[in-house]
Amino acid sequence: MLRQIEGSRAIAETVALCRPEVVCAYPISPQTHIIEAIGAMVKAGTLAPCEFINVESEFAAMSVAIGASATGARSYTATASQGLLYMIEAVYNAAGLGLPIVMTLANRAIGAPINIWNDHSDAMAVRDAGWIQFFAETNQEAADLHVQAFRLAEELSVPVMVCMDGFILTHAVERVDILDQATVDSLLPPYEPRQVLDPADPVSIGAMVGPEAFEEVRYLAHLRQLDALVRIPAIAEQFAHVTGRASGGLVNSYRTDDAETVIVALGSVLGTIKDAVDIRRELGERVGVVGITCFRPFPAHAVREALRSASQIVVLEKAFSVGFGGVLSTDVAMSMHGEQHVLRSVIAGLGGRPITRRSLEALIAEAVRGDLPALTFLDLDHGAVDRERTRMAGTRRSGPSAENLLRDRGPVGAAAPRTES
Amino acid sequence: MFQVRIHGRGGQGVVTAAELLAVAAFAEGRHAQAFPSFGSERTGAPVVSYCRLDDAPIRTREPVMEPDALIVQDVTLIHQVDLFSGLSHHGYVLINTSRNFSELGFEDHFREFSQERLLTCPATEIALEHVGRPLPNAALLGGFAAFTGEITLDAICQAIVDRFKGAVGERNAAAAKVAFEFVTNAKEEFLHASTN
Amino acid sequence: MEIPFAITLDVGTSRSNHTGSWRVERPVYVDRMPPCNDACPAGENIQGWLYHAESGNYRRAWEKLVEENPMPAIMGRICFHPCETACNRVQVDEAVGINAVERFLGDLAIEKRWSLPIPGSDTGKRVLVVGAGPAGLSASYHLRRLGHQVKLVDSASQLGGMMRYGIPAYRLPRAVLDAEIARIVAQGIEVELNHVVHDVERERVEGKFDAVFLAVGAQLGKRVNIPAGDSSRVIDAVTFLHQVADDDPPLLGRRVVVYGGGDTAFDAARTARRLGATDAVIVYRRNRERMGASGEELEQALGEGVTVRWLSTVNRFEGEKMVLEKMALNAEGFPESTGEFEELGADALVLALGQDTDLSLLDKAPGVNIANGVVSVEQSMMAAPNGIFAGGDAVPAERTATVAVGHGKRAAHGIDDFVMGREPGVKDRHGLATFDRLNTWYYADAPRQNRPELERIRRQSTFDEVIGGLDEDNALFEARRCLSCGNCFECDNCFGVCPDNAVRKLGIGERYEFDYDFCKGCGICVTECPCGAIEMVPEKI
Amino acid sequence: MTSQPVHFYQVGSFAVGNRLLADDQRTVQSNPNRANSIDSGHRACQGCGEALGARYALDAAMRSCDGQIVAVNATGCLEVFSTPYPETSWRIPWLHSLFGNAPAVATGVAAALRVKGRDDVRVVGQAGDGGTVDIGFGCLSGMFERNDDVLFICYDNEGYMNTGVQRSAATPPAARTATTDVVGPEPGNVFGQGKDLPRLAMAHDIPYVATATVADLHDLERKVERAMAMRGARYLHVLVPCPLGWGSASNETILLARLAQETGLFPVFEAEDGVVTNATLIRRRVPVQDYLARQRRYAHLFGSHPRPDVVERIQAMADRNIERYGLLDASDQQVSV
Repeated sequence: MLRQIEGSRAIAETVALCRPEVVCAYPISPQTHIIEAIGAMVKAGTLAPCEFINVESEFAAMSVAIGASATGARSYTATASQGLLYMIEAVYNAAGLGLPIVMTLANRAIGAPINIWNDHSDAMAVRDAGWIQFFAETNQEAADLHVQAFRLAEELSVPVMVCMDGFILTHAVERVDILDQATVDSLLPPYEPRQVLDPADPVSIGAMVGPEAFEEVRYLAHLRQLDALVRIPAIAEQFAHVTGRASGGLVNSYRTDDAETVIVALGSVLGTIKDAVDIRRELGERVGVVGITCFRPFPAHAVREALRSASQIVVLEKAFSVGFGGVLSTDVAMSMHGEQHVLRSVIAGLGGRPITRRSLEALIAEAVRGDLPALTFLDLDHGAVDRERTRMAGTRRSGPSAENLLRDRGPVGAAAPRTES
Repeated sequence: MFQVRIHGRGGQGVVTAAELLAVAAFAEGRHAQAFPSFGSERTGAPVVSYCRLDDAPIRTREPVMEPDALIVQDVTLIHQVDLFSGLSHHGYVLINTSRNFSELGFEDHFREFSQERLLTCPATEIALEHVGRPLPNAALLGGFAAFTGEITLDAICQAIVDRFKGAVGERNAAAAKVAFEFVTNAKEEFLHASTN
Repeated sequence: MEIPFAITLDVGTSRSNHTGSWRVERPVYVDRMPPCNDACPAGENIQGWLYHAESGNYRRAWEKLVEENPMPAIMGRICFHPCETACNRVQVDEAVGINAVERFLGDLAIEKRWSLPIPGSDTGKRVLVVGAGPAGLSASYHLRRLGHQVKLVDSASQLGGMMRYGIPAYRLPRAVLDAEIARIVAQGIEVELNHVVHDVERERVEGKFDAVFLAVGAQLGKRVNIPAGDSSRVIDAVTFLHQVADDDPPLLGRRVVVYGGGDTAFDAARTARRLGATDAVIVYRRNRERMGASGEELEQALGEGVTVRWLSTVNRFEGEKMVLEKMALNAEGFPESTGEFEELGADALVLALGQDTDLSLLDKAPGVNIANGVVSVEQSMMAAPNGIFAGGDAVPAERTATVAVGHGKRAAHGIDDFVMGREPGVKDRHGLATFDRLNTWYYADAPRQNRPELERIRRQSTFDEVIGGLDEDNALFEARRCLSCGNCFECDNCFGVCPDNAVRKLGIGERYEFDYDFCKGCGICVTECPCGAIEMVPEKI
Repeated sequence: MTSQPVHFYQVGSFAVGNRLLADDQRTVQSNPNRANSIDSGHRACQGCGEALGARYALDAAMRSCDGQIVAVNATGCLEVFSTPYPETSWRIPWLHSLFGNAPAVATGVAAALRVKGRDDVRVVGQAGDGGTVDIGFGCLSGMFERNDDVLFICYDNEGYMNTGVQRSAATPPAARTATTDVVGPEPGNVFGQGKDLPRLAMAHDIPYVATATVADLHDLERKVERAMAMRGARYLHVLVPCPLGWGSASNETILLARLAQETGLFPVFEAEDGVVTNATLIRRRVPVQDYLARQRRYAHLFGSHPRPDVVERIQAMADRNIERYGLLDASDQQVSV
């Protein structure tokens, strides 16, 4: 049913349609609205049977999900940012144990400095954990991906993380078609675990595996992820067939057919980029966009195919590896190995910095001109940086940079966004 | 696309206002996108919310940089926040106050603007009278409907009563209607004054 | 289920990992000699019969008991129970009341008319047993069990020897004595009473006996030269008690002095009290600590009004006046004269200074060696190579009924070997189960249950039995106080405490075995075995 | 002495088995068909108290719920020595996730069972003292606070033995560990630190908290049974001596556990709904030095430079426990049997 609905609410209702049996919740912005809504549904009895467990930390949340999943229950949780890092040991563990947990990640920056706003640092911090990671462009896609995530996770015994931009999507009220129960049931059969804790058929799960088999275990996990590269498009296709809506898949291309410059990105920023691309197209610039929906496993082949015709690839990402550069860029570069492309990394939107259409247009123009350096930080306030560096050079006890920058800038709040001149 | 930016403080229903507007627009068959920009989620802290209205799907996720309309729920924010940033000279400005622009000292700033798109509305007073609490958001939405014509009063009222069940919804809808009347009258007065 | 590779494992697969290879020492089950058994002169398997009594299987317990000793009701009264002195439980609280449980079983057997085991199949061998005291009766019984024919002769008119003629009825009721003797005789023993053997060799040859067991006892009361007036009544204790037993007590008067410090002296004094003596005074030349009789007996005698003059000797006895000399112990603990005298009014003097054996019947027996008034014997109790064996008070040993019973048994086995033409077997004796090998924490605190005593007033005038028996509850409780020193009693501790599940339980009575595939040799089972029945031995590496 | 009812048998109530008791009154461990939840072939050290404690506790739990059990295990010795690929010693459904999350994983298992209507299957979480009092405490406290239907068992060997004997918050004062060396004016672990987890557990007002040792199997099994008869969060803290970490002889594992109790250093008690309901009285009180002197981790208190002052402080701790829990029966030194 088509509704004007908050993203978090859409996720909560869709997850409920997936009939989760155990949901663990620890509040962290901007994930709270999702678990609040599920909690209310469980308490009201509209989502049943389901155990909703208020845990004492994200570490416990993932741990409860591990226990529940290993006991054969469809398990779900949601988190963000620091919460993901706090549970990271369990995140790895869930993947290592091959437990098909589904988790929503309301993407948010990681402190310090503490920051509640959106970027992708959290998702990137666990990209090697062995989870499948989807990035949603819209709330519609985020909702749809959850159905596909459960299906995929349980088919392959791999946990799946659905990443959606914190606040930008989670708190956005927009049009979402919420599926009906019958449709979801047809897409998602009951959970049949590959292994389960059962007194009637006891096994020991979580053995200590030494050098003699550890690499094989990891390689098998890798093969399962490669299987996912086949299953993800198939499931998306089935989803489209049943719902009449294209959602998910590996990558999505926009106006790339004749594009010389292609921008690659993850998540909700793709919408703004598409607007910018449309405008630049009107100016005759041959630009296109490739959105990567499935970040892990990384669809190297699909990315290569999508970018083959481009001469310049601009990877715009909301996270970066300090001391080096783009994270996604590295993966794209690996995928394009052997091809002759100019590859540019643009770091943007860290800690909730708005990525504006205007800035993107300027970026595209610069790229088309061939003036874009290998690594760019979009809308970086170089003046502030220079002032701080001067301060640091001048006095040993220069104090904390974050606070210095804020003081420089004067009072801010959730004020009107600054228009970059 | 019609873009609205709403300023206020935590607890004043700023985010809800944008959501109600989006829901109302959706009900009228339009595409809409409402989202907030939070500071820390505390009562009294400055809060901004946005709402885009369009006949086509909305893709952009950037904050509303250049609003077509500005709703200011708390004019005291003028001292903290660049309230009018990005506003074009043809933009709508609806301010919750019982004073007028010149009494607020805004005359100079808006000298170049379309004067018929600058309005104040005593939404808090209306809310206190009809809702019983100083929550100006519903009244301002009623005023916004009358002011811009981007949405109907009926859609606003329906969104309000859908969101707030029972008497609370009814009272807020009543406040919206009163503000709608107030703004309608103010517009007429302005026309009357300018034609004279 | 198809389990994931490596991370998930099928249960119990670790059994393929034989951790026994880590071991440098291995535990082994052992049996050790419990101190009670070790101390029992009759060679009873005390722990063995207590084991059955613990579970209330008194019949089985009694049967186990009479495998070694056919007179538990008697022993349960007159044995001075060295087993209890040796009992390890002394170091926890008090000794297990073995003697009381033995009596309980013996009395129960009499009451229930339980039979002794059926004699062994006839070997055709004949054995003459001379003397029907504890040694002779014991030997006869065991010889019958071994299938030999037995002729038991005694000079007295009734069977029992010193048990009848030396031990007063208040300690050993005659009904009990008669019942246990009758049960032995019923095993098919030919008895001839009032038969004095003058020449044992002649009787052996004429009777065509394959062997002879001499158990003639020590029937002659020792006498010392005490100046005494003609009118003074002096009698030896053996004679005195014998006459009482024959229901023909001598008249001793009101004031009776008993000279001596052994059990017999006390028996005589206590008997005299019962016969009407107002004063029964024991005169003993040493002090209380050096007295031969048991403390128990002393306490009972004192309780009955017997008095004791310590460190005194009878110097002379003239008419109704007895002169005593005070003694002092020298540095070696021997009494020495002090030259100090005192007088004591007395009507009679009973001498309880020990007994001698009349061995004149051996005068013509070849190969018998007599030294210090007793017959020398080998380990098998053989006294002469032609088949003469001897035991009881007639051989060098402590003169107690229990020792005599033990001699009887040992002689029976010696005779068996002899008549069957076997070399005497050498029995391996297990090492002693000492207290330090026990882990007493596992034993519940359980105070000893004591037997009731007869009221004092009745003890001064009648020959009613002084010490009562335990009731069943108490006997059971007492039996269960046994620590089973040195021998597994299947408490499951080893089975339970092994961190490696390396002990197999084999079922009731079958004990346990170690699974050396998995035993890492930690030794917890040894430390936690309550009774010390496991020990570690080095692995051969 | 009046005769008392005969309800003790030969070795009384303290040995593992008793041929004179009816089957249903015997310990689980005496049963040849016991579950052996953790089976032979595990790689625990010789004389491992934890291997023993785990079998005691789990076998008892198995009996009390007819074998319908799922166990969750924290990282630690017990986990490492029981499940090195390709062998596992467990005969029950068993899950190991991480060091610090066993209580939460157990919560998840319990939630899954509840949602599936499998009330018959019970959940036991287990960890060493590190996984319980230190890294796992947050999750444990959360599990307690929610009163999840989990019996959590801490096998306390008073240190991080798996990693080479480092100090934990359960390491007693003066004990030598690799991180509390015997140097300085206060050799070994310092006084005045550490966590008393049973009391912390009681502060959550959960239905059941108990302590036990591997030295008193009857007591341990009774407590497991009591715990298994209840629902909600239950906590059992079992002292399991570690020959490696304590520097004790491998055969003295149970002996040391017994001495820990009989000195008063390790109070054995149980509590329901936050209130102590029962304390196991000391049968044969011993001074702490009898306990300490058997362990190399306390060797620095004796030897050529003895520290009677430190021993005295430890004795004072024991005395304090004795007073706090009333571990001595003032009227009668005899313990009822």
